[in-house]
Amino acid sequence: MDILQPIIALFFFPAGLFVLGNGLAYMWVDRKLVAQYQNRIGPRWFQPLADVMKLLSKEEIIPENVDPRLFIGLPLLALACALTAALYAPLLGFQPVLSFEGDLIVTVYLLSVVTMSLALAGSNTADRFSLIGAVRTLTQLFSYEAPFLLALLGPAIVAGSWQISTINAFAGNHWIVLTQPIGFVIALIGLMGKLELPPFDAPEAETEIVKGALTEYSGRGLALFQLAKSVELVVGLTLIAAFYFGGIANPITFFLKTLILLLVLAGLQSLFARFRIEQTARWWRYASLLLLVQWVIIAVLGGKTL
Amino acid sequence: MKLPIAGMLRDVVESLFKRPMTEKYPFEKHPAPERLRGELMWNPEKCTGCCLCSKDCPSNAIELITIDKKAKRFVMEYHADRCTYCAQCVQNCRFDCLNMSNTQWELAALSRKPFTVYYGKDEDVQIILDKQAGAKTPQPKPVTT
Amino acid sequence: MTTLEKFIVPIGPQHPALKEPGHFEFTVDGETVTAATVRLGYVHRGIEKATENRNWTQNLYLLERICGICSHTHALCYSLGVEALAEVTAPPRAQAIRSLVAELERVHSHLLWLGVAAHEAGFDTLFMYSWRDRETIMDVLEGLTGNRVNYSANVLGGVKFDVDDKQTDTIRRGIDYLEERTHHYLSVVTTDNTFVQRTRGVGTLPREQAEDIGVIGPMARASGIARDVRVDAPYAAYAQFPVNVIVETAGDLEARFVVRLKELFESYRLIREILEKMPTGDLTVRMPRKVKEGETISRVEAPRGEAFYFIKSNGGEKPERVKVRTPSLCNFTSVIATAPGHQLADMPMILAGIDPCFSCNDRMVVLNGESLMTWEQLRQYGIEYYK
Amino acid sequence: MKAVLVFIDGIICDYRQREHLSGTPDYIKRDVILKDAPMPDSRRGLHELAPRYNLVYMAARPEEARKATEDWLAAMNYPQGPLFLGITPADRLALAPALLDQFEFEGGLGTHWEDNELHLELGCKSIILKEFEVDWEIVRRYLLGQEHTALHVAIDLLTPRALKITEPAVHRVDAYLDAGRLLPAVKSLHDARWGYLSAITGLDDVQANEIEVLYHFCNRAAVATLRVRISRDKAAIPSICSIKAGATFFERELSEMFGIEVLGTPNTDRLFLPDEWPPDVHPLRKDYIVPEPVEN
Repeated sequence: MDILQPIIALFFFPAGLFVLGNGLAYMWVDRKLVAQYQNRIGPRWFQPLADVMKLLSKEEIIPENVDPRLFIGLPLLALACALTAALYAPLLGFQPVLSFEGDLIVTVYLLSVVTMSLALAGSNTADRFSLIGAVRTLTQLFSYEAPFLLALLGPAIVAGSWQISTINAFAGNHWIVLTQPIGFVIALIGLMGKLELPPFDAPEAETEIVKGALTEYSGRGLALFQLAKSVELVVGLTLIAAFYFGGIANPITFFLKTLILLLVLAGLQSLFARFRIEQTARWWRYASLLLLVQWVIIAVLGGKTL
Repeated sequence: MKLPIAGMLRDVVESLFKRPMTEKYPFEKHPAPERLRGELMWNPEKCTGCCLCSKDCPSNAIELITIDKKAKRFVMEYHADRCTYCAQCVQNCRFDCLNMSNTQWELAALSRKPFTVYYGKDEDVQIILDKQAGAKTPQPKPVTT
Repeated sequence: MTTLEKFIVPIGPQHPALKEPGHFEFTVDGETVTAATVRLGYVHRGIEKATENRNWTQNLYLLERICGICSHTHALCYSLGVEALAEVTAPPRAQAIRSLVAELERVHSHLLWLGVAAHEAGFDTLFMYSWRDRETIMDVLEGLTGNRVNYSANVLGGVKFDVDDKQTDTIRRGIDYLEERTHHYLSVVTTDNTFVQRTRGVGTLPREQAEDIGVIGPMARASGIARDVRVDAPYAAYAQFPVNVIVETAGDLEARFVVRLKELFESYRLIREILEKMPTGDLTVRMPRKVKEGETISRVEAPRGEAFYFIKSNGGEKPERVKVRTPSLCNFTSVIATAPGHQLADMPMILAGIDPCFSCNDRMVVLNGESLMTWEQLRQYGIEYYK
Repeated sequence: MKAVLVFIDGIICDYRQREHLSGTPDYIKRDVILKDAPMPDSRRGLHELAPRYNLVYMAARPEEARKATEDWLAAMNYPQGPLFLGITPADRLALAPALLDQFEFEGGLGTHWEDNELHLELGCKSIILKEFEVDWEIVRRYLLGQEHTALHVAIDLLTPRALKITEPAVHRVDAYLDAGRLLPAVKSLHDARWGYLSAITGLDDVQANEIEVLYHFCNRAAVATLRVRISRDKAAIPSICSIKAGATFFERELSEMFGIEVLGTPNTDRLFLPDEWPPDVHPLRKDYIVPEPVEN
């Protein structure tokens, strides 16, 4: 039975099949919501799944002048990192499979590796759109990473721990969104930047550089990157809901809170025109500053008001 | 209400509670407007065989085949796949023999066969078909009028 | 940059930014564009040549198909030219209906453009909404003319159909709705900060430069040049229904948005006025099959600017020569001129800013009688080709 | 020399950018005024008037704005002339005796009925124009006479440079040239800022074994066409790109479609025809027969 437990945890729940399915379902919810906001129908429920299945069954074209090991390995790395990150997240409100003091930092950086491998995949190919996309992905990574991390550390500081499960438990009694609204907004927008959702989709702006770093990807590689993104979406939403939205105690609060966040996320996606990459970078400078201000306030009040 | 940012906020929020505008076309259809220019229809009763319709057809979609001019026996071979649906033939016809249907406009098909349509009396169409038999002519779809 | 190889970003002929096949090459230094070139002709159909083998009436429908968006413009421009050659004038009611359809088409085109330009800026919500509302005008045109794209409203010597009371009501209702929406869009594109930062001061074409290049249509009017054929040389019914020219002086993308959207109001006003004061009378006059020998120049203000036709007749049933100069060709130079110094991200916007219409420019196709290829052959061909 | 009174606001000056400041002191601040845009066509219009008339400017602005207004006029390169200021119509009407002392007026340009009163007082032609939408053709017609409408300007410009000038239709002038006369003719139109190059048409005349190239210039309703005939066998024509940069597309099209060598054109790459198209086949020549379409 000792062996069975980690196998289930890795392949079925919470990582593995469950989080993949959940990710695809949330991708669909996101697309459907954006469609609804734009007064159109949107895809049917199985569309993301069908896309992935179709891509998996297709021939993977490896372009010339690339390192084939990197080309094949990077999507795997991205998905592996995203799935590992899921092990640390309190999915469905259950205790995370892996947990230790400081796992918040590990999780955030695992999520960053997903983006890094995306950028590497782009710079690995000789395609011009991919190269520009890779440069933009990295630029965007550097600009949102700091504020996103700072925004997640805000609740960590008031909870007095850098362990996700502890913060989650602490947040169960405190709606940190009320005391740290700036942090919440920046965390949410940071997640959009991380996932390259509109309006922060300059790295894959289709009207300029087709699909950015992933232009040369087809078939399996593309499918794996998409899966990694959808897992990233679930993990990101879980973290924000756990930290800012009164914690996640059970499956009902999990779905309720993440879906409400998704509703807001989809709304934000449909309200703005795309930022140019240098505009994105500028935006995040202000975000970091605002967060530092909030930190000073928290430090001064010493978390007593909480 | 003018916001400096998110100018579409009202539309977006309202849409959340509205039905999507998208028409689910093959499942829900609304009737075509009266003037829609669909497939060409020919009424042989009044036709004098002047061929004005085929002369000005920009895409050579109309062939008027005379069997017996005196008896006013004509067959019209109409190529719906060449037709540009401009209705110049309708405009040209002085005897109101032609009109464009506003009901028959879903013309997609998997082969080219259904796009060649013969109009005329059954026996006349048969004569034409017999003439063309042997050659690789497509199976026609006779239309009785 | 001098020692490095030039880094060229191709946009088109197949690229998600341009759904039409034009090919642009932008040389970039980082994110900044330093040079631009254009290559057209991917869907050249040889229409000018083809006109020489068709009779006057057949050409009307051929030319109508030059452009899917301003089809009426081309048919109208050609009809007016041929009528001038034949010394025939269409009756006043026909002319009014021609202007009416032209204005409806302008509404359709500008709304379509608004969506495309918004999409290039990554503002898909505006894109979806403007195209949703564009359906209104498409339905109006379909109800009025019988087709959504190639209206085929003109015949030589007049128009095909009349406007009855029922049509009038439908058009009025559609226009009322669209006017309200256009006010909304105008406020969005001029106040929404995320959008304005993508348009204000971007792709600026100063008046002097615009005059040198000879840009036309809304491009010229956004750069402060009051150039509009409907006013300068009124055709159809524009003498009876005068147009107020909308001019903006900024010359940037925002000004192009404002000009086009304000032109919509002008079109709504014209449509209402035409419906109200529609002259009575016949719809057509008799047109000879053979057109007198001679030459004529016919100009019509398309939604994108002046369409220019030069028609020469040798007295026969077919034209000797029909020269078509479409508005986009005049405006492409401005893209090449304004692109350097801008961000790569601005390129789709600047391109969209001129409302390019590639099918307008391309009018020739190669027909080679090569046999069909099997899938295996095609694949082999592809491998060989790209080796 | 007689004088013309030019009202600045709304005729040559587009002050709408500062309209929202109306009533505040900023409204007439120097920096703000200097940001006003000149009205389209107004500079050309006034420069056309300047050789024939003294220009007297008038504006509905307070005395404090005099320096700024004068600077604006200079900065925008308008012809020189004295400036009179009066905020209300009554103020301006009161200036009439002083004006009449110095000048004899031929006409006045205004935008409102009150301007008309002033013009009556000055005893001159009153030309009331639509604010912000000035049609300078009207001004030309009344102050410069028929010979100065766009078409006649073109005829004047082209007559010394052409072999023959005809007016085939209303608003149209055709100038027949040979290849050597083309550039001077285009340059004269360009230097006079006469319209814009609208199109270049090629006409293949098999019987005469010549190709005729038509350069169409449009200026409002007027169309000036420069017609050059060149030999069909060794077709060559000088490029006008050095004068009209926008001609490059037209010239590329011309050389592809008619096989005319355009001498000195900056770019000879294919524009419309496919790369694999044979170089000596020119589809718009009459001897090119369109192949029958193959139906499969």
